[in-house]
Amino acid sequence: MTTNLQTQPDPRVPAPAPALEVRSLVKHYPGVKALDGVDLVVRQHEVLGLAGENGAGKSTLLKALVGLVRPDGGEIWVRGEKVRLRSVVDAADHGIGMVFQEQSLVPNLTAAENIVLGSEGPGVRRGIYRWSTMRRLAQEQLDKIGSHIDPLARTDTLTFADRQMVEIAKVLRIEERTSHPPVIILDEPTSVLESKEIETLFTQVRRLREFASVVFVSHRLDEVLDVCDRVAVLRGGRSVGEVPAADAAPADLHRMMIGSTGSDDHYHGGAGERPDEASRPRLVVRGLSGKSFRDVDLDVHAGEIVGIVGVHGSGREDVCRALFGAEPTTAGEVVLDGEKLDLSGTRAACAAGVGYVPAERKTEGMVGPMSVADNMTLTKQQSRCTGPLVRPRKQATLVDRWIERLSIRTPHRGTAIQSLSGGNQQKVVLARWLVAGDVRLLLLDHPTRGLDVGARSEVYRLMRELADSGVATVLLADSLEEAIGMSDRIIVMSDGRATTQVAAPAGGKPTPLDLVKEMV
Amino acid sequence: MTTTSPADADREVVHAGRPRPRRGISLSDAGPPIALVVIFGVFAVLSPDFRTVSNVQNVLDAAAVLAVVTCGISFVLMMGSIDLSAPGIMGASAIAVALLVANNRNDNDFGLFGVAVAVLLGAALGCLSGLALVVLKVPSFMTTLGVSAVGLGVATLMFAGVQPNVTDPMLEGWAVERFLGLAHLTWIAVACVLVGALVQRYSRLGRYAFAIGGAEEVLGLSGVRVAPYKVAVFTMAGAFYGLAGVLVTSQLGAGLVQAGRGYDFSAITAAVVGGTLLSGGRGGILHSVVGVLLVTVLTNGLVQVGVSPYWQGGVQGLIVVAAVAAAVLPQRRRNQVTK
Amino acid sequence: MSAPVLTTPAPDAVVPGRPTVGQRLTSFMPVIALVVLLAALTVADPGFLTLSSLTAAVRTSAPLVVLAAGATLVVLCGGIDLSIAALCSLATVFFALWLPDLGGLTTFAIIAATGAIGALQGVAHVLFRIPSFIVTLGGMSIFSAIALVISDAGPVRVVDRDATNWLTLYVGGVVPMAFVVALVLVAAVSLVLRLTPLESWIRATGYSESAARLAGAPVDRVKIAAFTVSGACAGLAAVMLVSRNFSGSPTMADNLLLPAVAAIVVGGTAITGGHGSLWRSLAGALVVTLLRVGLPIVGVPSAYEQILYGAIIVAAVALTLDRSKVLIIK
Amino acid sequence: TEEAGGGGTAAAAGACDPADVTLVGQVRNESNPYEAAWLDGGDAFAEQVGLTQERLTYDGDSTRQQEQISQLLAGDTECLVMNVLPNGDSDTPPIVEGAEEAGAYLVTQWNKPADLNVTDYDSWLSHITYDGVESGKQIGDALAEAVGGSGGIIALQGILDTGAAKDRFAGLEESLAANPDVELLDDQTANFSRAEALEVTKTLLTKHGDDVKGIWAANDDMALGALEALQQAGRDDVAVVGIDAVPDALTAIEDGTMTATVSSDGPWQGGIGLAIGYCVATGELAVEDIAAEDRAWYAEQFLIEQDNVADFVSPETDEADFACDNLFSRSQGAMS
Ligand SMILES: Nc1ncnc2c1ncn2[C@@H]1O[C@H](COP(=O)(O)OP(=O)(O)OP(=O)(O)O)[C@@H](O)[C@H]1O
Ligand SMILES: Nc1ncnc2c1ncn2[C@@H]1O[C@H](COP(=O)(O)OP(=O)(O)OP(=O)(O)O)[C@@H](O)[C@H]1O
Ligand SMILES: O[C@@H]1[C@@H](O)[C@H](O)OC[C@H]1O
Ligand SMILES: [Mg+2]
Ligand SMILES: [Mg+2]
Repeated sequence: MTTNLQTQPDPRVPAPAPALEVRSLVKHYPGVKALDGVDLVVRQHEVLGLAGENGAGKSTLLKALVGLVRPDGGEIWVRGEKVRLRSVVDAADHGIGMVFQEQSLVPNLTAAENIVLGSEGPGVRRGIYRWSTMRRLAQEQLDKIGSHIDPLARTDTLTFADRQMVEIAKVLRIEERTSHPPVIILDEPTSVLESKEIETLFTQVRRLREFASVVFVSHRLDEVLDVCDRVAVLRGGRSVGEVPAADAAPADLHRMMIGSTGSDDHYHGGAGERPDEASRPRLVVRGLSGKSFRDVDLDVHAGEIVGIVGVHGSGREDVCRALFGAEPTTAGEVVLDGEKLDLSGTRAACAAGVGYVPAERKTEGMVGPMSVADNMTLTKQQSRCTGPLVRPRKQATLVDRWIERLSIRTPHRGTAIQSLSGGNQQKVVLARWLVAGDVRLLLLDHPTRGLDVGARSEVYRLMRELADSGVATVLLADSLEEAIGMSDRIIVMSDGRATTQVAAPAGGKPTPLDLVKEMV
Repeated sequence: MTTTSPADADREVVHAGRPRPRRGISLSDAGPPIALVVIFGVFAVLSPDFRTVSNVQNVLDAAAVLAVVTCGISFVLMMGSIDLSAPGIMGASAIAVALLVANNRNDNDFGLFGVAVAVLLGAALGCLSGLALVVLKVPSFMTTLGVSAVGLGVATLMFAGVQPNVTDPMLEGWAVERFLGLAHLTWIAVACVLVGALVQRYSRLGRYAFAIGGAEEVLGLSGVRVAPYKVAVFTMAGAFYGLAGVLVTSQLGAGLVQAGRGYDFSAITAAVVGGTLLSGGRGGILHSVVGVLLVTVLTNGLVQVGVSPYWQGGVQGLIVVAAVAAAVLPQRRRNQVTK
Repeated sequence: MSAPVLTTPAPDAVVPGRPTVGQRLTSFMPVIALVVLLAALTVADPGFLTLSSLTAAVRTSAPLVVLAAGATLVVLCGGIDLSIAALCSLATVFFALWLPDLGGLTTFAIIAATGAIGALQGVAHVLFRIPSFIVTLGGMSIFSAIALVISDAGPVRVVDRDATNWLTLYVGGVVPMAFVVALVLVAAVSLVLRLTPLESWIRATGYSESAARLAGAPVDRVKIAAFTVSGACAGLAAVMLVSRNFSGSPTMADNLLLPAVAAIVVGGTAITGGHGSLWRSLAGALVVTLLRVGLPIVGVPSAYEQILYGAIIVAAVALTLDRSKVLIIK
Repeated sequence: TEEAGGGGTAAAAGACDPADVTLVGQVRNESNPYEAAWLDGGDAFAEQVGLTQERLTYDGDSTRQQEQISQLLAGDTECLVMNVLPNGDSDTPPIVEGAEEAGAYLVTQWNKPADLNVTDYDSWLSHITYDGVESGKQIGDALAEAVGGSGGIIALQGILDTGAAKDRFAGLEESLAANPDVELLDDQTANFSRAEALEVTKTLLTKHGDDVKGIWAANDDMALGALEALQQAGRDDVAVVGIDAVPDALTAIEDGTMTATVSSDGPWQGGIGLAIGYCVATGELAVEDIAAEDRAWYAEQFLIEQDNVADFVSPETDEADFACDNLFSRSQGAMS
């Protein structure tokens, strides 16, 4: 047993061993030092925030803490004891559990099974399921977070947000497993939640502090400062410092993250020239109906960013997909630049100059095992071909240029996109529509999901510049603030209908409250 | 700030699209049973011979072996793996059981114990496929194909050129004696289906097999070691094939190396027609049983209505494709992945 | 419309990612497996490694190579084509029946016809969203039935051998023409894939169909094309079979289905799609052929031959499959 | 481009040292009693001349048979003797041509296209088969008699794509013409397989019920499958006939559960093909000296019924049958 006094903040109190301590942790991947000697202390009964750019090594560090990544060097101490974590079970036995950045539930099992998965306890006796016990165990967890979902519902029939709740309920089972205060790790749990759900989550996090330690990762720095006691910052696989949350501002954190002052200004509206409202809109949608939306009208002018807001299930996502030909429509007409838009498939949409960035990056946005270059040029063949032939040199030059322009962190253009950090993956997916320079209408579904502050500003700037160059953009934003900040005009959708339209010019932005009123 | 509210008077809520928490089975599972009923009905109308009680018994008896094989293969398919080992495993267990119960080749008379050994042999061969899959990391397509060849080789060795004929009255009786109009063998198959369905619903093995098909990587993240379950599923499947080999031997009164010929593809077809996805994570024993009945009804019905033997295979293929198409068409989505 | 100009900080140095020695080695594994097998057979029977024996083996392998190469495209797209063997049998019958009327054009007519039939299956697959396993399983029985009926359930003799004679020649006195054709086919298709966007479309479709579709890749057309090529290859393989059997028969190639799929997998192509190549299938087909003909010829008794065959194909795949590309082995 | 491969000159009469002769027997598989017995017969002959037989099986796979043959012919073919069971009619021509080109001595059995003439070749010494039309008719007649000259029967055909299946069925049709009161209720294929015959028979029994008085099967394996089906259906009033005289069928005839079969003598077939080749290879017999009617001939066959079954229960091959001057003693005449 060692007690590491030097990390204790208050030498007067005889300090208990930290819940978790990491010393000079190192992890290499081909071409990348994901962790380059990270030090980190998680005290008992605290909420520790972890901040850092995309690819700074946050997820890698956290995965090492739950035994999923085997570090190449360094030490992990749990409650004053040096440990080697070989598996998730190992980590759970030491009281460490994690909610992963990418959702990790088994879709075809019930919520209850997912919650107890791997530690069914009395729910399974001698290999035989006891469904009622299982259900009770799950219900106990769900009650903790005040979720009302049916524990016996199949997980894939739940909404995204409910699934996230199931994940949190699941990790809370750690409490049942260990007599010590557990350490619960949340890797970007809020990036897909609505503000109401985020509030619920935060209530939980604060409750957890009573008996556990929490490590919390988010790219929303205000959120991090709100819920955490202390924030540690990673940069390039190293710890670069920590601050008490109480006396830090987002800008301070940001400075630590990137090593210089950055701007975190969403409010670019009005930076460029305003589109001529009187001119004919680039995109005209009239009476568009589909499975989950009805009679949607929508105009988007060249150079305009139109945000669509709505709660889960408002149907806005499907409207976007329908405009891209990825969702069938039953009625309505769509005209792009005076020509009827062919909604029969994604090919036709691409050919007409429509681009789409889906929200589910991992399954729909990118082809994981393929290279950054191939992912980037998958759509716009003309950008890498001469006639029908691919010109590797042409492709390389082009891809490298965009890697540089968007500061995509990748060892090489030939690296498989799946080994990039989430934020960098997103930039590649966005770049896909830009390489040919012929997009007229861009449909962005949560384009900044999982992006760090810097990357997000870059994406904002990019969107704005695209708009200024005449691209019409439809934005389904990550948050109301983002929608308000980026959009020139906002459409509110609810229950499959576009109910309200709110102008949001620079200088005349609505408040989130204005929109919420319309959304419910 | 300007606000325009096109408040619709006849505002109705559009429900589709919003996912509804659901338990258990859904309407989309109804396709195969409907197809079964329709095909049964068509044959019943076309052929008076088809709709007799004795023919229905015949269909059920004829479905027995395929049902047992399909019980095994369903668990494998649920995991998203595939299993082509039935012919080899059935051949090996068929010869083994014929040589272990009273027969014309040797003096053995182990009765039920012999049956158990044959089933265990099947399980052992199945276990071999599973081990090769998880230890060597070779796709099940190949490990089971390899194990099938191994099983046929083992069977040929035991066969040694002389047909082992079964004289054991118990084993012969399974195919001949009837209870409530159905052969004992058919009741054995019914029992297998029940056991299979219970395993699927109430055992960790069954649920994990289902989960492995749904999201194998997630099980790992939850600290579940999937390898033992995969091996167990292949072992269980092997045991079912072993039993199926015994049943074929009981029906034919002799141990044949070819006892399992063709059962691999028929069982996969039956399972898929019943709504079990080859990509895993959907379907199950009861689905597969519907598929087994559908395929058997087709085979029987085409003979009953007098379709030329030349055309039977083709017509059956066409109907299977049409049945699957009819079942999946209503669930078709734009961005659906079909492998 | 011009792309926006961004002013962003310079990125980290981009280092070229060369394939490591290990990666290079895995891509040669199919060839290594082939050489090891050949060596083992030679040890078992030193007489096996003669020029004429090798010549016969590659000649024998040609139809299998062609069948496997075509079906590899479908597998790369994430599907499977179970109809190749039955279609090939049907094509042998067509060939024998059409030859008297079409003469020298028969070969082209056959390849066109089987290509069209393959395309039809592809269309059924993408249009009705029926799994390729089922479409082609149905196709298999339908083609068998048609072949049985039009041939009157028997072989159809090919008397005029001029149309297929060229396939029985030897290039440079040693390399069988049929194998040269198979090689050219593999090379040509691989080259077309490599030089055009087709390769990335096919891989994207195989790895992640929905991502490919949402990226605007012509997923449906790519799949139909893959089935078309697969069908056409079945036709070409049929011509090769006719050239060495002097007849067409409704069941002639039926037993080549599992060997062809085995060839694809033994080559290290992932049965789940995305990863693999036609070259791998070529090596795989040679391995499978050596097993089929080599084991009995070097004197392995029939029962042990099957056991060895089973063990060796599993071992071969254990060697050839690049597991870094296929994370979950089903 | 030119031809490669071991091409030798046509071997009219061989001059091989008996010890240098390679004997190869090739059948579908060893998991079928009849074919296993065939290979054993080949072994027995080989032993008789102090050699061993190379046993090849191709698992009923036509392409694999061709592949094995061409691989075999790529080796040393000078004193190679092959006794081959071609999988189907269409598999014979390439085997014949390959052997001719390589100068290997070949005897084929059962399957050959009718218009392919053995006498056009030098290396293809002989083709032996049983008269399928005759056997089909014989058992057809026996069946007609067993059902008392009138009543319904069902027929189980062999693999549709084989000469044996077609000839035998043609024989049944002749028999039916001669027995006008016997009605063919249904004919289905069970592919020479016991298991398939079981299923098909069950279905046909429910379809035609008590109208079925007899079952005609194109081979014994299917007849045995049909017997199982009858037993399971509790029917003991149906006569069953088959072809091949496999041991189980003979037992069934002894027991009276089966009516008739026709002898096909596997062990003899396995020996005789090698014997012909061996005699020519060693120069004891010249191809020119084989009479034209012995180049493609029907082997002697017998209808086996309960009264004569005892004579066939333990078939033995007589070494004398394989003497070079007695090779064709079982001929019943040239193939028509
Ligand atoms: N499996 C892997 N193989 C190769 N490189 C990897 C792998 N996992 C992570 N990396 C690399 O390690 C670095 C750190 O990635 P990590 O996922 O830890 O970042 P992060 O801080 O969580 O980023 P984000 O905020 O985008 O989630 C990145 O450069 C990434 O490309
Ligand atoms: N037809 C459908 N069947 C099943 N799930 C659907 C269907 N349509 C939409 N969904 C799912 O329902 C959820 C809500 O979809 P919707 O497009 O209505 O939400 P949204 O308003 O875009 O919400 P978000 O804030 O998450 O973007 C999504 O997870 C979507 O995948
Ligand atoms: O049963 C035998 C069958 O297998 C073969 O094809 O031809 C002869 C038959 O007697
Ligand atoms: Mg991360
Ligand atoms: Mg959404």
